Amino acid sequence: MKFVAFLIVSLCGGLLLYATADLPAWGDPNSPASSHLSPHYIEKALEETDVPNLVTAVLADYRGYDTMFETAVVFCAGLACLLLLRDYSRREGSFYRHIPTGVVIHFKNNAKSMPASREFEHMDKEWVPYDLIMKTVCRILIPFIQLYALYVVAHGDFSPGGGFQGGVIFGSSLILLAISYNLRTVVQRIRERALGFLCALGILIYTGIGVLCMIAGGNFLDYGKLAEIFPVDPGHVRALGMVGVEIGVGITVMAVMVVIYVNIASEGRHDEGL
Amino acid sequence: MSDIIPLIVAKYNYWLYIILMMIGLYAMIAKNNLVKKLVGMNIFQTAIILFYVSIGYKTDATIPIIKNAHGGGHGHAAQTIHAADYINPLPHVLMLTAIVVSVATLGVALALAVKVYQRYQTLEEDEIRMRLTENKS
Amino acid sequence: MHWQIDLIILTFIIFCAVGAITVRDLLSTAILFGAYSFMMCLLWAVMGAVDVAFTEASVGAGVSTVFFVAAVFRTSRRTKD
Amino acid sequence: MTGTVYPALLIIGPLLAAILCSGFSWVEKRACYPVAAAGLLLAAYSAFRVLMEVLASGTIQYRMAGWPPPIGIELRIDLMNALVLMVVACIALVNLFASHRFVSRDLADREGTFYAVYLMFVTGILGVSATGDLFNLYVLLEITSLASYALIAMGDPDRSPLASLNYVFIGVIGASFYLLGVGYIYIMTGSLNMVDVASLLPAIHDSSAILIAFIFCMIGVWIKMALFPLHVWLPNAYTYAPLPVSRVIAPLMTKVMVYVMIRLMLTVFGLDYIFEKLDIAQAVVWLATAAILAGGVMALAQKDIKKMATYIIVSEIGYMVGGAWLGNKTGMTGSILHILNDAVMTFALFLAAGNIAFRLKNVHFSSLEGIFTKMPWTMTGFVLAGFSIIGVPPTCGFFSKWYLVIGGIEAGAYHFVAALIISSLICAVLFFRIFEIGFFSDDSHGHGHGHSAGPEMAEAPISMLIPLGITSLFLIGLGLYSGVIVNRIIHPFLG
Repeated sequence: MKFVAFLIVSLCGGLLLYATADLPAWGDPNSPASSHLSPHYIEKALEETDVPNLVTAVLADYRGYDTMFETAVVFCAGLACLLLLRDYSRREGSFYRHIPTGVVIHFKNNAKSMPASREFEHMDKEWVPYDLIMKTVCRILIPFIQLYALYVVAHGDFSPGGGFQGGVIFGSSLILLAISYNLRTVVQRIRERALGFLCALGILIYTGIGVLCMIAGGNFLDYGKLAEIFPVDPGHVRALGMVGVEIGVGITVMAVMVVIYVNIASEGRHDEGL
Repeated sequence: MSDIIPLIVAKYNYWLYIILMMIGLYAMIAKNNLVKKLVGMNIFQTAIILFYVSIGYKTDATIPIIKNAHGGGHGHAAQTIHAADYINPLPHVLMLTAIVVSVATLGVALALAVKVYQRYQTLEEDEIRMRLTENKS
Repeated sequence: MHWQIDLIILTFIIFCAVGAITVRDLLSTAILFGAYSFMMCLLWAVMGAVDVAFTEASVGAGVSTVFFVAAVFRTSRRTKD
Repeated sequence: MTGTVYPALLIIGPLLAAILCSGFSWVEKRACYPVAAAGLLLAAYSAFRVLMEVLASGTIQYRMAGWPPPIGIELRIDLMNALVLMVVACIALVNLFASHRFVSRDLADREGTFYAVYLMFVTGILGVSATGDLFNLYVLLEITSLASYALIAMGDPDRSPLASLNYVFIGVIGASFYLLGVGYIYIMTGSLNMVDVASLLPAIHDSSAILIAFIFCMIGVWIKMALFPLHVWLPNAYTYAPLPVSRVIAPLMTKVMVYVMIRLMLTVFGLDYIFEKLDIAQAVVWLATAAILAGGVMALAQKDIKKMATYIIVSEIGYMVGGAWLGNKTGMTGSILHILNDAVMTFALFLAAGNIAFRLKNVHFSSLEGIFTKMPWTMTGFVLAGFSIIGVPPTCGFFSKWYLVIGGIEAGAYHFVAALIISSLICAVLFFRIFEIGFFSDDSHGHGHGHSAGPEMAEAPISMLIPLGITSLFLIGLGLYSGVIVNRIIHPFLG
């Protein structure tokens, strides 16, 4: 196997090296890639869409159709994880710790459970949460991470960032919560059903904006036509459409990242895990 | 020989991406462990992303965000933008998509790997194959 | 673009990539993969692809690594190669 | 420009239905199936309207976001796309109806999510067939693959996750190779739109980068369509998938990849480049010949209808690739016609297998004894599908094979013609073996019982028989009207 792999890899490498000779020099401003389409994007994007971040302008407007399917890929991945791993059977037994004394009680029967009280704490079998310092630091940090994520989404038009990055950062703040506390904390804060709705909501916003453009008489995702429905400045309407789309992307990505994490870390049981 | 060295220097990013791609592809084909294969898969995809990002690079150009777009009152109406001043944004857009696709694929693949582990209690391909033949006989 | 910085990052990238696929512990693989992604993100930032670098920093070095760690936690750290 | 809206509705319909399905799966599970059906009905209706419009007024270009083609993304639907879209939308719809019973029996707790992923698969595959942009094709391909990874792993709990994971590795290599090829095209031309690229390429035909771009695109697509030496992922993935899934993935995924290959050959690189500049057509036809024979021989070794059918697919891929690379119009006609016919006949075969599996729980040859008396209607469909795959005249399989054979003779590729004929014989052996088991090896004690109780009828439920009936009618209908399809659609397309 190793030899076959080596052969295939060298063959691919050789072919690619052979082609390298004909590629334009690196960083050449007159290469076809830099002189055919991209001047239009660079010179006209600000005028046509009123968005200074060219990447966002191309991503959400000129190639908005691609981005919609990119969101759909993420959405599909979330659904796939749910479909593959979600396990509705319940795990046997549960552990409780008596906080003042540190005694651990093990219930082997699922039917019985400790009545809710402040003295007993539901405990994971495999994952023991980290200490106080970790918890406190993360507790202080998480709101700022989330604020930053919102900033990244909202400011995607003017600076690097946008829906994907913001969504991923927001999702990772929740994942951080799961790691520093435990998985149950996250699952209690944001229910599975809510996550499922959020997954669908984000891409629904994206597609919905596209369909609204069609209802307004334009082509799919032609944000310019939204000015006919909403009372907004026609010069700036494309930028607003992009913000709306980015929010949709952010919601879906955030929810899907948490769904994937929770399902992998708990093998789909949503009870305990890393 | 003397004309090969400038060739290498002028295109060393392309060379690097080919090396990374070969590492990734080799790991995907030859490694025995499923998680290692997934790491190889991601290295492979990042190598391709590196290639695309290299396409977009222009010497003496800045990042693709228009300077002073809304600053200084209504400055941008009069401001003329030269294509040579900014890096080509299109490959960046394509690669944002590719990164997101790769993380989505990674999520699904890891879910599958966990499922495989639940069934066979191992991540090594040869051991899984052994279990399969044991089951048959 | 400074070729010295470039060269250092490139060397790190190759080392991390080779390390990630040869080390005999899956948790180390995951962490080395995170380092690899982060180096890659630096390289792209140097090359002016800020958006791509930002995405890679949050997706590749952040979430992907966490997914790997979570999967390794749920499966095993053992590997033969 | 606001022309027709149907090209957009074609994609949005299933996508919106998928979103709604996944939303409804959390509140009202029973709503998912009607929503999915509505989405696919919309898609099928739009595909029909698109086909009519293309026939009436030529190629449709739909500008996404309103930007003109090389800058924005366009959907470009000509006669070949329209045909493929129609087939895809119809098969997806019919399969949804046929799968309802199965899904509510075996996957009751995750019905909504299943439909949502299924719809995402259909969205992806419709998008792949409609798009006119190289990179967009990659994104949609990944949606399709991602959905199919998940769907395949829902099958046999022992084997399917592993089969699916192997499919992930190989699928990612294929998609990445395609992406690499597109990267080389982009670096040399600066464009991603297929028509624009086609207009820019002739100037740089001699460049080695374009050659590599072509090779990598082709290898990527071949991996995804499972051409012979690259087919290793296909049999396991399709065999261990649940039946409602394998019977939609098996006909559609591979055929749409053949469509992508023909699209790349005809629209992007151009026949001049492929057949005059490059000297690899002969080699590819030999590869296709090997694929046909290898698929047939491996199918002979199987003892299970599903696994046998997967190897038949490997063999059929050889037909289509070989036809496209013969380098003449007849071969290409046969190849395009075979996309259509093979999709329908593979679908019919898997539908029949699905009905059998629904009753018998497996499709192993040994459990098929006396199946003709147990499930007469299902077996009628099975026989028709078998005849079509063998290439018996009134069914559609005969006509595309006819074009392929003529094309092979015109091109002087006698080895390809010989392989086609041998493969037909192998298929005849395969199917008559099953007919024999099902018809004649009615064991004797069963006969003794037969007098008292009568042969036991255990036909599949009517909701699964009707789709099979419709598909079988199509097998004959497509055969009878193949002249019309060729004259009205394929020949005008090839010009």
